[in-house]
Amino acid sequence: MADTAQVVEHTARTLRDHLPVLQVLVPFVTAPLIVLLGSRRLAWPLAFIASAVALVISFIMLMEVREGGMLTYTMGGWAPPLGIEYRVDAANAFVLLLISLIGTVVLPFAYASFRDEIKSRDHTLMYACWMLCFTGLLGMVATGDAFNVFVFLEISSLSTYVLVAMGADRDRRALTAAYDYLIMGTIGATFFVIGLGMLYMATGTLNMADMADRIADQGMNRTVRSGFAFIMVGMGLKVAMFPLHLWLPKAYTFAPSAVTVFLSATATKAALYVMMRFTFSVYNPDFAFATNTLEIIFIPLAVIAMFSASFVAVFQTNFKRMLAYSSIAQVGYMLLGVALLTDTGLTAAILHMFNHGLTKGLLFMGVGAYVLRANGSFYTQIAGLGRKMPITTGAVVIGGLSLIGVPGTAGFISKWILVEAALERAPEHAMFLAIAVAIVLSSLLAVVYVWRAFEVLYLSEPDPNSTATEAPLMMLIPMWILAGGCIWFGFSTELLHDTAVQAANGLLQGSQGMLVIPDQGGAH
Amino acid sequence: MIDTVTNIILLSMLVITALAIVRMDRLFAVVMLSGVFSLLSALLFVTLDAVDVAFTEAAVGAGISTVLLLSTIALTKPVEKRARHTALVPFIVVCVTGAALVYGTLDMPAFGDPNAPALTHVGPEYLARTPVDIDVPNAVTAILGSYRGFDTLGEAAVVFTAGIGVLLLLSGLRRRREDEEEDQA
Amino acid sequence: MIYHHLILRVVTKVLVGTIVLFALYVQFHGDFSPGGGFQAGVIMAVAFIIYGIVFGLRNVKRVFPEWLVHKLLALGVLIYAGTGIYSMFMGYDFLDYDALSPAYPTIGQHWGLLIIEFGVGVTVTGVMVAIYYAFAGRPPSISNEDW
Amino acid sequence: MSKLLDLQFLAGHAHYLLFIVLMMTGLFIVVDKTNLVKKIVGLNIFQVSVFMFYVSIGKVKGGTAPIFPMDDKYHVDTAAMAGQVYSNPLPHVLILTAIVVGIATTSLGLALIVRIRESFDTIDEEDILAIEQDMTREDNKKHGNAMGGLA
Repeated sequence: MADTAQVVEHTARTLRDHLPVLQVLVPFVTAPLIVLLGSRRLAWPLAFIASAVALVISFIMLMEVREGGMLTYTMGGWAPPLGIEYRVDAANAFVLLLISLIGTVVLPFAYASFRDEIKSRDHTLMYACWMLCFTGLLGMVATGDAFNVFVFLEISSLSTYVLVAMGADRDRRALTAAYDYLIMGTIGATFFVIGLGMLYMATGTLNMADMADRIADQGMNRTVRSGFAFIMVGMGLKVAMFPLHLWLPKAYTFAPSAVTVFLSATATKAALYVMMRFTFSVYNPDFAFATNTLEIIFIPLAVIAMFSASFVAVFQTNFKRMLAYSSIAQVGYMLLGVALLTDTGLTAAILHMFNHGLTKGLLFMGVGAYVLRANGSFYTQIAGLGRKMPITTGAVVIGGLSLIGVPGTAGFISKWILVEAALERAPEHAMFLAIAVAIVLSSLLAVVYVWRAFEVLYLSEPDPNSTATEAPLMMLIPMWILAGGCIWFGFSTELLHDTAVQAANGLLQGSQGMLVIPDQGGAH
Repeated sequence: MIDTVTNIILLSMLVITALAIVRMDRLFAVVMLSGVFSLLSALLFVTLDAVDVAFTEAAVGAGISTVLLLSTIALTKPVEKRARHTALVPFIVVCVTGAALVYGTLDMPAFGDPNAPALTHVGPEYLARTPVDIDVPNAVTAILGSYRGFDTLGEAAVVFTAGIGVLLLLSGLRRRREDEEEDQA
Repeated sequence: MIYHHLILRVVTKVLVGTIVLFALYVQFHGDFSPGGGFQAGVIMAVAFIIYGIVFGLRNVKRVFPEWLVHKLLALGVLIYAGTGIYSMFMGYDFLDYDALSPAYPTIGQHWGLLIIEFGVGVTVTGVMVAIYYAFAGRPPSISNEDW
Repeated sequence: MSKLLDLQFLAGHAHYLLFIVLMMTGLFIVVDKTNLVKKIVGLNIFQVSVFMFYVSIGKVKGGTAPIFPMDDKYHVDTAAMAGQVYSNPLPHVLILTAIVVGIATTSLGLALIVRIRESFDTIDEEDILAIEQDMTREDNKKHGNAMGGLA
């Protein structure tokens, strides 16, 4: 039937229309390009340019959706639910900005750090792998198609396993860390797929907006409920939600420094975003309320995580491992914000995601600088480095203060809003008052473990044989950019806070928020 | 009727194979049985009308992954050690997960029910539109390449990731000799 | 390595050609019957793997050198993504194959499917062969008798 | 739960229940067995069982594989399609992607095992755990006592 020419109406797309897909496509194409060229000298510049372009695109998109708009893009021109669709609203744009910001800022640091930690013949493949991880994280956040999330989740996971395993040049335990992560990550991803299967069975579609629409009146359907449980457990493994966090400390401790920086600041956040998207947009908030899963299960788990992980962190002798445990505690704060199921709680969770990304990225960079100069991150090895590496340690101090949540830093803002969110619900039940107190108390534990690090850095006697000098400029600049961010966002709260409120509103509208009719362009 | 009987027989054979793998401690036998498992599942895919999937599963499960498992055993050890721990915790984990799955089946449409949501919403639309939009006989290829082409691009990227991952872990990137000289200079 | 297995050597020589032919059939006939780039790539890789198992790693690397394998596995993904980028430059959505033949969309779709399946086939062949080379290049820890 | 005793329900859902048995067997191998290679085999069984579950979603009673008849010009013969019931091809596509992801994971896992064997000289999880505990103890002796804490 194609023997005669068909008259097809078609409006040409412009560069601006292509922004959502370019966000993912630019880093995506860079990875095979690096391998095809195979040149060690070109690998880093290519990766850096692609990341910077992605950063610019994510910033433009955030500006476009800040006022509550939504960008959609149909892959292959097929209108959803037939084809795959990208949907960018305030929530994803915010997470996309975080990922591409960290990805770009960390790359100069990675250049200096890889030269020290990774065999030089592996550098080309290392950057390719890095770009794939970056692409996977961006892809799973930008997409509006449930199965597409799985595909990009796997791109980022597989490359993460490899990146973690490359720490084996320094410590062979990186290999087992990567293997454990691979097993747990794959179980998580398979659980996610089972959950999707159940959703598909009940709705017959894979497009998130369409799913949300068709699921709205099926709250009592047991297949849908069971699917929810599997999706939560699957993503919970990736987020390192409390009892499912076992892979995290080892993976973060033994991965190459730059990889730890990147993962701690982005990977768990992207998974947390997917969790929120499914909880609130695909299943609507009413469903979450009705089944009470979030309140009954998430809140206790989050509180336990806040205390137990902080407590373990206090007794660590390795700065890097201490920070890894602190990450589990911080994920607890974010999950708590989500589980409060209010506007303010969700705002706090989203803000904390961003602020913690900056803070932990900065702190792990400090660790990387110490590893470069003192050849390790045990407290005995970094003792007294505050005087030998004053500029590095200055940035680490800012990061530490932000981690505790001292006023004037970014960490303070999000924790404050989280306490506010808990207090808002206090009239309902005394439990929420206790939660607010718990947030403050667990922050005191953060004071203890951060203080221990400061004490070691400034008050201990340095090793007399130590030849440590200030870190190279390639490391200092990224560190101070993030340190500047930690302070700037501690004072100027409008931009971030407004966007986070917008994102939380969009998410809490549930399926309603997803029902904006997309501009159906293309030929079909 | 004959379909159901075939399916039940295949499924029981699959269950027997899986249980044999649990019990077996010679890894060579385990790998062979896992190949058998893949072949049986490929047969099941044929009875479920998924010929493309059956083809792939036979090529991947019984072919490539068996080759890889065997090469791994050749590089490691052929016999499994007896575990020293009790199987209680794993057993509980599996039971809880299984119970959640069984709970989910309670509201599932019956197997092959033509009124199931999955068979009435998007699926038929693909079948109706493929001859018009794409005009290829194999609807699976049409969806794979065009309607959901972006997923397949992601799939290619996953394979690519695995490739460079294995290279990083085991061998490193090889280049033509003149390139290598240029790189060292 | 295994120089005395005469029958294996003769049969393999006959088989390899057939396997490659079958792989090409699966690759380019994927629109009409089961199969496509991924399956074809695996089958194509199997041809090289069999050759390597019987004639030794050194010989198969002379046929299909390692550097070429490593270029191919990246090239396939680029072919696929490149098709999509071409349609973007033509003013269509990413991966909209109508752009390949705007006047006859179904023909454009046909071309699109052929090209992207080819890209997938190239990547999969490259990756599978690269993985085989990587595993086979490691010194084994158990000898033939221990199996 | 009384539904599970209803014979008609059981007949319609027997497939799903058997898939669940298979999935759980695979998951049990992953969680219980300490041999690293066997864990990967278990993971494969787990995933393949999930694939079967997916594909069964698309099956229609009396349907055939979704490959259409062709006319002599190699176009789809829509006339010959009339009255024919086809199974839903979408789950097939998803599972094709998932199988590829599965083999990618398997190959990475096996590559890691080879490296682990080379640096720990064992592929048994409990042995590796023992070695790692020794390493941690050594770290503590070297770095921990000086700071008055334990790792």
